Amino acid sequence: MTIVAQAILNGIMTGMLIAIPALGLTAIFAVLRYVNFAIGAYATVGAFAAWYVNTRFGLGVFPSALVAFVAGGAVGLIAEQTALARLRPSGALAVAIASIAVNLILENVIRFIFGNDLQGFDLPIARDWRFAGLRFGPQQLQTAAIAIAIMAAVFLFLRFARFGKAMRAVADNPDLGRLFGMDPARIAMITVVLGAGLAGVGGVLLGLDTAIDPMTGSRLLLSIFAAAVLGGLGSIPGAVLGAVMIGIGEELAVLVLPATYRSAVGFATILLILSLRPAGILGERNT
Amino acid sequence: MLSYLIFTLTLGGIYALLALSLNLIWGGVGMVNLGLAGFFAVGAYASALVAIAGVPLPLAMLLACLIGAAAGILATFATIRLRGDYLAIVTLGFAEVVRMVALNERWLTRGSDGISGIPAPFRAELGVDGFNLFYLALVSVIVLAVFLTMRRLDLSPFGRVLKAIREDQELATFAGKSVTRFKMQTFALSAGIAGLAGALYGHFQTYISPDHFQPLITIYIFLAVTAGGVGRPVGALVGAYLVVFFLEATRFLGEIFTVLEPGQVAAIREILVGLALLCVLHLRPQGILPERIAPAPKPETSP
Amino acid sequence: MKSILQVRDLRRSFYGVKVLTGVNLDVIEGTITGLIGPNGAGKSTFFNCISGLYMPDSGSVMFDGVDVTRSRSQDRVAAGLVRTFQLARGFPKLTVFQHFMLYGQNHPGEGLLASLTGSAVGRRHEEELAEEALSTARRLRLTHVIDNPVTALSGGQKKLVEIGRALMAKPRLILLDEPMAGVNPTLMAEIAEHLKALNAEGVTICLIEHDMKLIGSLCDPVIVMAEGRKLTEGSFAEVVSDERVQEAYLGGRH
Amino acid sequence: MLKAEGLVAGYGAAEEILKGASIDVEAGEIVTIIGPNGAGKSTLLKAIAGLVPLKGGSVRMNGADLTRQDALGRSKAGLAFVMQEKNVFGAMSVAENLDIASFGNPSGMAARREAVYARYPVLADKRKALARTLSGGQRQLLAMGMSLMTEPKLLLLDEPTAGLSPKAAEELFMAIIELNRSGLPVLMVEQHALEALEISTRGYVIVTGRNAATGGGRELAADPEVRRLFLGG
Amino acid sequence: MSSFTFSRRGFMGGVAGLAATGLVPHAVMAQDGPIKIGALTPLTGSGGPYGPVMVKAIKAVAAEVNKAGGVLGRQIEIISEDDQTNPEAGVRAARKLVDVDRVSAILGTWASSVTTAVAPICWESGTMLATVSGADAITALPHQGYIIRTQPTTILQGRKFGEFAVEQGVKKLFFFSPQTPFADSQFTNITKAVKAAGGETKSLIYDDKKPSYRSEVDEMLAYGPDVIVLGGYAADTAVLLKDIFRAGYEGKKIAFAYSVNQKLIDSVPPEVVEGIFTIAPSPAESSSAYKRLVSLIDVQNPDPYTTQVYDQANLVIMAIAKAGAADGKSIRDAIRSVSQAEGGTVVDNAVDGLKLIAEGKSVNYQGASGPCDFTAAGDISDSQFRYEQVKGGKLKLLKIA
Repeated sequence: MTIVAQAILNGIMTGMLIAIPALGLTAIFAVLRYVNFAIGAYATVGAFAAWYVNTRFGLGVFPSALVAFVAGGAVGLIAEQTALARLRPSGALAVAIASIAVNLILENVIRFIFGNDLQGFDLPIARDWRFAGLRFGPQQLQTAAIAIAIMAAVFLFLRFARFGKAMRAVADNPDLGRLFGMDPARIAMITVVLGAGLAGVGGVLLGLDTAIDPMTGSRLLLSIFAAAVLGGLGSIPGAVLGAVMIGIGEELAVLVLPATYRSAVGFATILLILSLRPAGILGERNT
Repeated sequence: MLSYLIFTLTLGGIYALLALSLNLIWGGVGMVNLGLAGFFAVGAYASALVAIAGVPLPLAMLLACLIGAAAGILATFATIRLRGDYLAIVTLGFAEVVRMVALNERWLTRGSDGISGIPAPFRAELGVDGFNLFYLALVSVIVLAVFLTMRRLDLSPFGRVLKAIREDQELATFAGKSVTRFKMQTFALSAGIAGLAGALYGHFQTYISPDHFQPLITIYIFLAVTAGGVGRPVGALVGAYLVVFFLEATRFLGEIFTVLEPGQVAAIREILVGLALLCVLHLRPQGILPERIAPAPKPETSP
Repeated sequence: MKSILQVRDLRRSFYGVKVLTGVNLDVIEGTITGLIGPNGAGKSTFFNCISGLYMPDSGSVMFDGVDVTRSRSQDRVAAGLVRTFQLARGFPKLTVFQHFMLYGQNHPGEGLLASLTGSAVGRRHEEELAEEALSTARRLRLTHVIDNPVTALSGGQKKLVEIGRALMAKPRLILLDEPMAGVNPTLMAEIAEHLKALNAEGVTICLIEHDMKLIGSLCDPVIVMAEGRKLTEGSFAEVVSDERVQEAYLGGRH
Repeated sequence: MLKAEGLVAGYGAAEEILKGASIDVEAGEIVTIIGPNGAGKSTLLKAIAGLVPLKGGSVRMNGADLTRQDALGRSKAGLAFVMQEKNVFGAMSVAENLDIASFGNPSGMAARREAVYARYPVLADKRKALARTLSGGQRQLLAMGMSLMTEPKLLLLDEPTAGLSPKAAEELFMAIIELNRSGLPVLMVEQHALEALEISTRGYVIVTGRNAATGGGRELAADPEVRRLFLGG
Repeated sequence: MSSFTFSRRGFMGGVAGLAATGLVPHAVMAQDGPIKIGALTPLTGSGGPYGPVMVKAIKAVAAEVNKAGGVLGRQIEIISEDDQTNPEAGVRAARKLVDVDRVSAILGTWASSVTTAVAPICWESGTMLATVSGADAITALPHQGYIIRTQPTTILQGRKFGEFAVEQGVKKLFFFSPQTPFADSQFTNITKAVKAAGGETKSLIYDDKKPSYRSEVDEMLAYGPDVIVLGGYAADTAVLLKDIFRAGYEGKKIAFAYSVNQKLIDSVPPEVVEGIFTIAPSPAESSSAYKRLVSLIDVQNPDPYTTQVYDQANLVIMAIAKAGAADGKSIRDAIRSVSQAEGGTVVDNAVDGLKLIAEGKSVNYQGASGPCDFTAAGDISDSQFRYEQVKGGKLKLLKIA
């Protein structure tokens, strides 16, 4: 029983790590209606930016994460404006394919600048706490707390803030938004900054837990997608739910299956859920 | 240099088969298959394993086609209800699972060691150079045959239904078309072609391993089809050869950037691949040879 | 007075909202039956259930004596039950000609193998179908735009293409969903003539329409739906004088 | 108050749809534009609202030149456009729709929202409902209510009764008249030409992108030539 | 072999038209221009952390030799290609190196799959292939002597890991590894050594792309080992080590020196790696070659792959001098006479070796990665190992044995 409880706990922790970039992916999808494969590279950019200011200027976790948000957002915005935005009339697929190219380019720009070596944050590491036979990582708790705070902030922003509501409105109907004084191009830009920035923060949280290299984000791309799709692309709470479910599913699977098939379990989970609910758990349905 | 050219052309032919496969499923019914590398792998492993077990090569390649097609049918079953963007992600996952199985089921695939010593047709008889030339001819003939078949299909009533499904699948059912059947047949055929490409690749290289089938190859094929023109077989064909030549040409850039570290030159090469894809999408969104829709026949009696 | 479509106690809900609350109606072979009713009466959902886009929760649909309640859309089309859509929908990149060709039913050349081998039967059928498509285009006066993609057509032409491709399916019963929406009176009259001619050739027509003039001049009988079921049925004159119909649908001025 | 002259506009490289149409609206009027399909009626309305770029002509409102303003600028100048379809945010509640409609002008939002509820109590009852669950007529009311949130000086309606049953259409016409009586001029394009002209002070007939006829609403509705051409007898 | 050469010539003659278009100038120039050697390493992909330094080491050797006058009076040109840690790309790159550049040797292939894919091209074209890949199967290929491997076989490595664990007093050993071509064989050989000493073992193969391995670590804790062996590469090992630390594991850890290298040590908090033992093949004494390499490329604690390619470059260059010819076949035939000549003068670099060879003396190269003596199959015949331990963020040498 304890083993299962521990696995679920571990799953939630792992899920929190992919929830933030999944949130970014789903936010961009909600407004711009395309699947952004570059989200992996945005996460890597954020991680490297934060690492740079952390190791170079000794900034702590929170200011570093802020830098990551800005860096991820800025790179996302530049990529959107130079490479992706003009393709929107050609359809979501063209933009998605272009974002694969952007991912490849950004990953290699990082490689060009920083090389392939592993880089680690200059932050202390703590042993886990034990409670009722279960293991909790203070760092993971901190990560989870940051993740939950970000999710709540995003949720409240979209629900109550003027710009947040405008984002939802433009996601729903850009032409109508324009009539009421919303500039869809500007809203799209804000969304991209938010989404790519979140991916950047996700990259930092990941880097804190592990170590970073140019492929940090790309390696997790499939998990991020799985989470967002499972929850229903475009649904903010869905992304978080999907991430946690994938996390728990994978950790539980390790108990019964060879650990090498972990990713396959995530994949099987999304196939199963999608065959029952083709639009994901909290996805919008058209009919 | 000449044998390099022969090699590059042979590889271009194998890429062309993959591009034709992708074009059929993507340009045909509009399903985005990001798992191309997976079907490529299935064909390569199937043919290699049965050939090593003693099955004659033509039969082994045929089997690779069939097993690839079966994998395609399986994939369609699993994904038939999915929206386009979900399908893309699920097929991406499919390729990863194929790679994982190839990596971990050592009893079948020899795991990460890969399978070496795959029989190559007439290699002993022809010698290395003779074989390479023969194989180029073999691959080219197969590419030509598949291309002609794809073109015929593109212009046939079947192709017309595919295009209709691509444009609006719900409406196609109200035109009386069994969308599921058409999708399944198309996916099977497409996966079969990818499987054939895999078989040809395995027997050409005589060695395959899970590392061969990384997602990057799928990106190359998307680049090929996008550059050539989605929805037109000749576009896919031309695009594939262009991509291979482009990939090889970027090698010689290293000689220009001598001041850079080797890792940086490698990074620049991959950046160039990405930029090429972006340029094609921006400058020729329809590709070099855009899709054409055949006109109605003109009867002499028409006014 | 044989009914070609027989609908019994058809029910369908969406997210707990009952849209069809037990539809019982018959479409008599050889008629042009009008289907009217207020917005939200369930007319479009009814069409969607009849044509197989949605499966009903319960009830039955008999087409020409055969139970098609659970059949797939494409099988209903092949049996001669064809529908159109409210907003003229089309396959954007396909030409008018290809739209027409596509609606040919039971085309032996459409199979994968037939297309690969170029079977003689398939080719012959294709040629015959092409003849038919051209003559349909002539009939609807669309010959000059036959190689245009449908996205390049005017709204009226799209409506004509929609009717033309339904014809190509050799229908026994056509379900027309607001064929006159957004159509000007001149074209409306033209479409009405086409519908009458079709009906004279033996095709049964069932149409949803808000334009009372058209309903009055074209349809007999007229079925009125309200709140997810049939409210009443009769000649145009009968239904417009019905108080319940005026209350639910027509309002004061009619 | 609105003076649109010699408007030329179209989409992309194709032939222009508007070839010099002109429209005036005076304070307190209901003006209806009718014409055959493809005449450019909706394009004309969109060109006035700034949703289609102008290649010629001018748009003036109360003397101010709006020709060079985009949709946003014209909406700030008091032009409110209600699209024919997709004119509400379906995935948001009625209340959110009204709030977001005052995006460009948020001060005093709550008071205006209450005013809309008072005018259309059916919206007040459904304030928490998602807009896509509304009936066709309610949705049109919401769309008009959203326009009111921008405190418009002129309401542009594109086929407001399209797809509505005769009863719902009639109710909507009543709502338009009521709105007009409260001082808001209305310019609309209508497929139900006869009914629309009957409630209009004036009407314009547009054919192939140009003015073909103009006159009082009932006068046009009675004109045998207009009736024969556009009203189906 | 001779018929092969003949057919190639006939073939080339048959397409003289093509040659006239300028496609094959290299072949004509080959005798006078520089001697070309290919470096085929992973510069991108999952081997990316290793390849760039390897190329640096190879180029450093060439530069050193060129400065001293080259070999056979010719300069050495290193042509670097990226195998993208992907055999498909590796084969394309090798084709270019062999067919276009006409290199006489390819050095540095890292991933076993890349090496296996590239090997047939090499032996068929008569190109020497020196690799650092670990899979046992590689030297079992029918390579006709064209392959040498500087990485000791996993049988040997596994045994060394096992024996070292026994020295540390192991009772229960837990083996963590991703799916590599040598994971199985390594675990088998560790188990053999541990069982002989009365201990027991357990293994877990993990997916190397995950952000956390908490449940895997739980499985390890449930087993309760006193020694953990880590079989992964740097990226996944860094993740795993952090999770092991957090879980409060206090026992001993042993890892490959190529995964727990200075880069990894610098990239994680010091307490995470403190006390880890690393094992790498090594020269008999605290080698002068190793020191030379460090000063040459200015990298502290270069990982084993770097030391190995450094040796490969030195060996190939000396073999060329020894054979008096720069083709692959000559290198193949001469390489053991510079790597392990009986009674030869011990040298630790090619510059010195070339001088001795010019004087007609026989040499025995002792490199930065070990004595570099090869069996007939191409494997390292005997290797000593370098045992280090992380102390205070630095690798401290414990012993060489």
